[in-house]
Amino acid sequence: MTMMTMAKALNEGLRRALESDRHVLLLGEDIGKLGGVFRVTDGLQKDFGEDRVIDAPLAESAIVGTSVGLAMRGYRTVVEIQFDGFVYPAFDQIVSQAAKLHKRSAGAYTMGLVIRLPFQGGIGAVEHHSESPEAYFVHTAGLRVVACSTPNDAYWMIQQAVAHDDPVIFCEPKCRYWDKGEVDLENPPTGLFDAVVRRPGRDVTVVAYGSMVKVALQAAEAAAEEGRDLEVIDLRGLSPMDLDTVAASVERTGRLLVIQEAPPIASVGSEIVAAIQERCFYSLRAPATRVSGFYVPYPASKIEDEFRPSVDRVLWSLDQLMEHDS
Amino acid sequence: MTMMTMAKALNEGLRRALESDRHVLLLGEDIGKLGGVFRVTDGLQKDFGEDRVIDAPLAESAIVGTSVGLAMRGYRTVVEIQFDGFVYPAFDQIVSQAAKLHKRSAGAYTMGLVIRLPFQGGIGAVEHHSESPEAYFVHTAGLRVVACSTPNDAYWMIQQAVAHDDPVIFCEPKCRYWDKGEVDLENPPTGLFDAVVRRPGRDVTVVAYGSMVKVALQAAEAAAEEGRDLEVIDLRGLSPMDLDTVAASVERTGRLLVIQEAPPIASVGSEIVAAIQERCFYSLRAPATRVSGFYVPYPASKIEDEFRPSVDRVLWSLDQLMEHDS
Amino acid sequence: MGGEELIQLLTPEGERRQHDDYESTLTRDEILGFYRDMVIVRRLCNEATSLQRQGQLALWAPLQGQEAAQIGAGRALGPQDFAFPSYREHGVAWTRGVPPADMARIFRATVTGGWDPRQYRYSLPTVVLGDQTLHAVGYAMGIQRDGADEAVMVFFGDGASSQGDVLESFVWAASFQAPVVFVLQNNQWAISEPTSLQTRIPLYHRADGFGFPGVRVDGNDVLAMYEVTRRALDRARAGEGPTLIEAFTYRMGAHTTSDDPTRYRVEADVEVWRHRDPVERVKALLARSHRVRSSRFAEIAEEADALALALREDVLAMGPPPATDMFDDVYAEPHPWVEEGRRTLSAFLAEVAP
Amino acid sequence: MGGEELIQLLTPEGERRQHDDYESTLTRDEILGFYRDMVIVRRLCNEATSLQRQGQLALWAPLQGQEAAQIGAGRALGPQDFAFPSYREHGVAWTRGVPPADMARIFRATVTGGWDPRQYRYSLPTVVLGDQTLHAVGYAMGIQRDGADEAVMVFFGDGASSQGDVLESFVWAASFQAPVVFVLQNNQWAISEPTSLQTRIPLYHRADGFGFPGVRVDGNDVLAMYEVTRRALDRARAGEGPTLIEAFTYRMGAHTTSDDPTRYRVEADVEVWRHRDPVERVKALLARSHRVRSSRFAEIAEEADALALALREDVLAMGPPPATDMFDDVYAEPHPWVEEGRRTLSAFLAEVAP
Ligand SMILES: Cc1ncc(C[n+]2csc(CCOP(=O)(O)OP(=O)(O)O)c2C)c(N)n1
Ligand SMILES: Cc1ncc(C[n+]2csc(CCOP(=O)(O)OP(=O)(O)O)c2C)c(N)n1
Ligand SMILES: [Mg+2]
Ligand SMILES: [Mg+2]
Repeated sequence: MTMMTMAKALNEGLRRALESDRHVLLLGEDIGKLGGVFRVTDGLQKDFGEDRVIDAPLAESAIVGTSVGLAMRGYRTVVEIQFDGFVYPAFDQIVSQAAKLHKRSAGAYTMGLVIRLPFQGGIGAVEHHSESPEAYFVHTAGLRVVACSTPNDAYWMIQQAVAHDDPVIFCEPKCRYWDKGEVDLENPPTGLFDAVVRRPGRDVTVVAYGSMVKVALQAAEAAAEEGRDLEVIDLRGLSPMDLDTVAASVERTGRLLVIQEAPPIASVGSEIVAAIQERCFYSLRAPATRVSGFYVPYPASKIEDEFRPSVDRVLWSLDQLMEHDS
Repeated sequence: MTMMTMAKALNEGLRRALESDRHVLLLGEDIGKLGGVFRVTDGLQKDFGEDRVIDAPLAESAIVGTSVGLAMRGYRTVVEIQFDGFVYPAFDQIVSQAAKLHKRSAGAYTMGLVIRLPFQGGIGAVEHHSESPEAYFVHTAGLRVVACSTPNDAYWMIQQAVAHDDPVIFCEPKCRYWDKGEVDLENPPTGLFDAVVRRPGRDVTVVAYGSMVKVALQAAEAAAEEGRDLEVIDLRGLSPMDLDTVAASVERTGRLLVIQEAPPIASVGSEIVAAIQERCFYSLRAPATRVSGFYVPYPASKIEDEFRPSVDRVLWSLDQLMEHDS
Repeated sequence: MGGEELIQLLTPEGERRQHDDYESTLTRDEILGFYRDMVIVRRLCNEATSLQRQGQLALWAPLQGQEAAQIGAGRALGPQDFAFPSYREHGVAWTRGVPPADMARIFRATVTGGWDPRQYRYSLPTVVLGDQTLHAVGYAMGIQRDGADEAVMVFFGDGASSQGDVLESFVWAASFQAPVVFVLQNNQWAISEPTSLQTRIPLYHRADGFGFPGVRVDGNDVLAMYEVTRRALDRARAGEGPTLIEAFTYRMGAHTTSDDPTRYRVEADVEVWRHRDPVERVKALLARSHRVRSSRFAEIAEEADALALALREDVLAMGPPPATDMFDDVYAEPHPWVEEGRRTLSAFLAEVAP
Repeated sequence: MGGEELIQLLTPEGERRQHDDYESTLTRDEILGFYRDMVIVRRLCNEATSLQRQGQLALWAPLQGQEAAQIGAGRALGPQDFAFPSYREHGVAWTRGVPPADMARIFRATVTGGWDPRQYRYSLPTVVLGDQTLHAVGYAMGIQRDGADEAVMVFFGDGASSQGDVLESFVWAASFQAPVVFVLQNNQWAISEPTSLQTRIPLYHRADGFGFPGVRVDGNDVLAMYEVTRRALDRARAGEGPTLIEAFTYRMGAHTTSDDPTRYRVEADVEVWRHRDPVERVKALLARSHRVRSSRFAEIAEEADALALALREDVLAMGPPPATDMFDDVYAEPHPWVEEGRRTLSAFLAEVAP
């Protein structure tokens, strides 16, 4: 067990991935000497060379497109998209190529490719630096999507993602890069897509991922003081989602609250709610509920705290949820 | 009242839009002499000139990006994306620019811009010609999204979309281009985003849009023979959605079935189900249900009939829905 | 036609022509082999077009007029090289050994691919214009990292040349000096749009602005195509970086079987290009300078007919895949949502449509 | 530095220099005006940087070193023209009359824009690299359709020059002969990446491959920048199409206040460029050839200080907007999901956080 920040844990995980397989490459803007704007790749170019840790010309479509070509050649490229809002120029290469080439080639091409996406807000940044684009990718069959929330998960999930033969959109909650936590360097916590119950509870099932796991846990603590016992599930896998774990919890609690930063409409939260009301229809004692960002472009960051679900807003929504009793 | 195909109705609607405002432009690949691959713009370049009906160099990002620039100058450009699967190269310009510039400019820029998207499958085409990308755009705040399903709607909705001051993603079910229907050239049917009850019924609320409206109506007819009375709602507006109409129906029927071609996960259907179970929790007698395409890339079209919800599959799902009775 | 800069080694009349930088050293048999290739791919293409007319294919993209561009470039590839097509490169596919039936599969709409790219070192048709150019550069970067003596060739059209991805691929190829040869078949049309809409100057000049050489070749001259692409592949393998080759040619037929070119171009223009036919000029050369007898030409025509017949039989025999095929190979490892779909569709088919 | 082709009318030492094609006809007062502009924008920029250091701005992107490129180009614009910045063009914003406080707003993170682009005929900062180049071309196409005597100028960086959107904008500007002037500020860096990663040849050559002129100007020479951009704007307005101007300059500071350039470049390189300072050379010219007295320079410095102080006061006075501001202007017409959000947040704020 070692204490480290999530940024450092990712760095160490990438280092192990680079060590374990010469076909692992890193590709992205400013990931070399600078070590990435979040320093996640700090020191890796120095140690593994410019041929393996590659500073990319500024073109996201090309970053993903060449990674697809490298995957066809048997390489496993870990792409760093500098910020969430800059992934869209690569959208076509992601959804029409990376997501479909395994199928198109009847399994001949293996898309070993990880797209690291520092996502979500909370760092007081300017526009395009705080987005939550995960729903676009979750909607897209052929991709896998995960979100880490702790240093230990970050360390292990990035290695699992690199080893995975499908293209993985790897979402990193950038506001948690500097949070420290224990990392177990010996044993992985669980499978890449497994949900984890971060806090068991009886009254309400709270599902969150990425940045919102911490908010959910804080809300659970506050709620406990009021005598409400929340079960907090860290979803981790967004495609696939470990809905068995969620459903099992909801069958016990009868209530579901999903927390996400993304706008609510046609979101990951919509899916969880829709799926759970199908699976747990007779167990739900109140409508399954989302606490989300709003249906507006991510706002100027001076008011982002009101856009992102806060502990208070979660508790406020919880009150409304508890008023139902069917 | 005049009988015409949906393609012709769109053509006539665009003609009226071009006539009514010199700032209306058409921009797209092969829309000039060829009249577009579906002939929707047939004859319009001849009548309005090459400066207003503009054949575009083959670059979708530029098609949308220059339209954004034209909007800044006060033009209203109707973009034709040749097929759904070719909209992705323009994704960045759509979600980071068209969707956000009104907000970014505090209302100074008006994004008069319509992106016509021949969408959904059913025409036996090769890959990338049959996609249902609407969820990506519905998830994106700042855009509006609609889908027409009849020639009359096509004729009116395209004009309403052009006159609208927000960017509109205009989804046209390509398998219905050649279906004929009555068009009322005098009076618009209703507002651009209003849902329309295409068939009233008591037992189940069926929500569909685009190509699936016809499937829903056919299923309703078949179900009627078995004594089941389906209410069929043509959603039309996808952002915003007229959920009041849907909710009012579900409160009466107690059952909801949403039909869409898109993959089910984090889809428009997910949203409808999630929203309706929140709004109609106490009225629902069975889980709100989706009948969708599958979570796979759109398949080779020889088997697309099994991918797309068919009348039979809708009826089969309906049977399962009716088995519930809470 | 094509301007001063056009590299030509064989005139439309079938006369050999000198060029300062390029010389054809091909033997009679090699040229005859190219001729055979061109006759065969044209014949196969005609068969596929008629199969489409008869409702046996959903679509077909004819290559007529572009046989020399494709055979010349395709034959220049070494077995170790890897090539990326767009969707009209049936001629290149032929040179890589892809069975004609497999070329037709995607157009029969029973699959979205058609063959195993690893087997032929030849990738799958790419329908989204230009996307494959980035794959080619990435693949070439892999070659560099493997230290392998290989090169990549990638095909795209005059229309596709306007796509951001193609232009980014030029940036990357130049920056990384990737061993890639860009073959731009300028067939003068992008569906209904003439090349003049994409550019006001010859397209091979694009390369200048990115810092690597561009050349314009008579795309209807298989000798020139072969020499120029071969030289560019050698350069690439030698670590000298990318080359852009504009094959100046003409799309003699419709864009695809869905297209109606009478709406946007006049027959007279097409007629001009009939006199530049890529197959006829080689035939003239072979007959006149290499004394190939007409019986040999007849044999080749028969061989082509036989292949066409085999293609027809193969296509007719191609049944639709089982519907549940859509769930296979979506992912390399199982995915619950895919499996859920498989279960749903299987149950539905078992219960309702058996 | 910059190569043979570099257009320079004023040496780093402040000497006028002859050029075959360009000549500066600026008066003493005009040059003094440019000097004043440069001193002011540099002073404002320093103030903004220190405001950021003090936590009053979320971020700042300093323009140090690029004053001449921005003032020369900005002052060449006519009032009827329209310009599109990237995110570092505070100098251009100044020439368009944008109040300094409004420039700072986006960096205070109270808005995502900052001013009314119609008022200044100057668009808003665009953070996504290169996106604005397509807007510029579209706007220019609108000018053509209006038959207006106007032109468009658009700014982007050496890094952004690799983006597909920028390259597509070249295709379109050329095809439609759009009245647009592309100003590429090559400041040698894209955050930590040197220009050599984006290209192996001078970037102004990019234009050649698209069929319009490209020139490289000493971006630290305000006289040359002014003349070259003015000529290009004239060309554009006269219907002669686009021009690419590469302003060869240097980013003297960090990429932004979040950046640490010591990780990727050595101080010695920066030092070289200090001797090419764009402001000092004009000062030398004015002092030596136009006999501007030091008291006049002092006045300008004082004026700049006063403006900086005003900026500071304005910034400190900028409160956060009400949270419900996020729901305003998302759409031009009301949207129920936006209004639902407004109701939710308002209710929450009223009940929980009053
Ligand atoms: C991104 C994208 N946009 C549009 C299309 C539709 N489309 C298919 S082929 C074609 C014309 C391509 O012309 P060109 O590149 O010259 O190739 P050619 O067909 O002439 O071989 C178009 C517009 C597409 N396939 N991909
Ligand atoms: C599409 C996109 N990708 C990445 C970024 C992150 N980013 C912001 S500035 C920058 C460097 C840009 O360099 P350059 O174009 O030379 O402009 P400069 O900052 O030097 O003025 C990068 C990579 C972005 N803003 N947009
Ligand atoms: Mg072509
Ligand atoms: Mg730069």
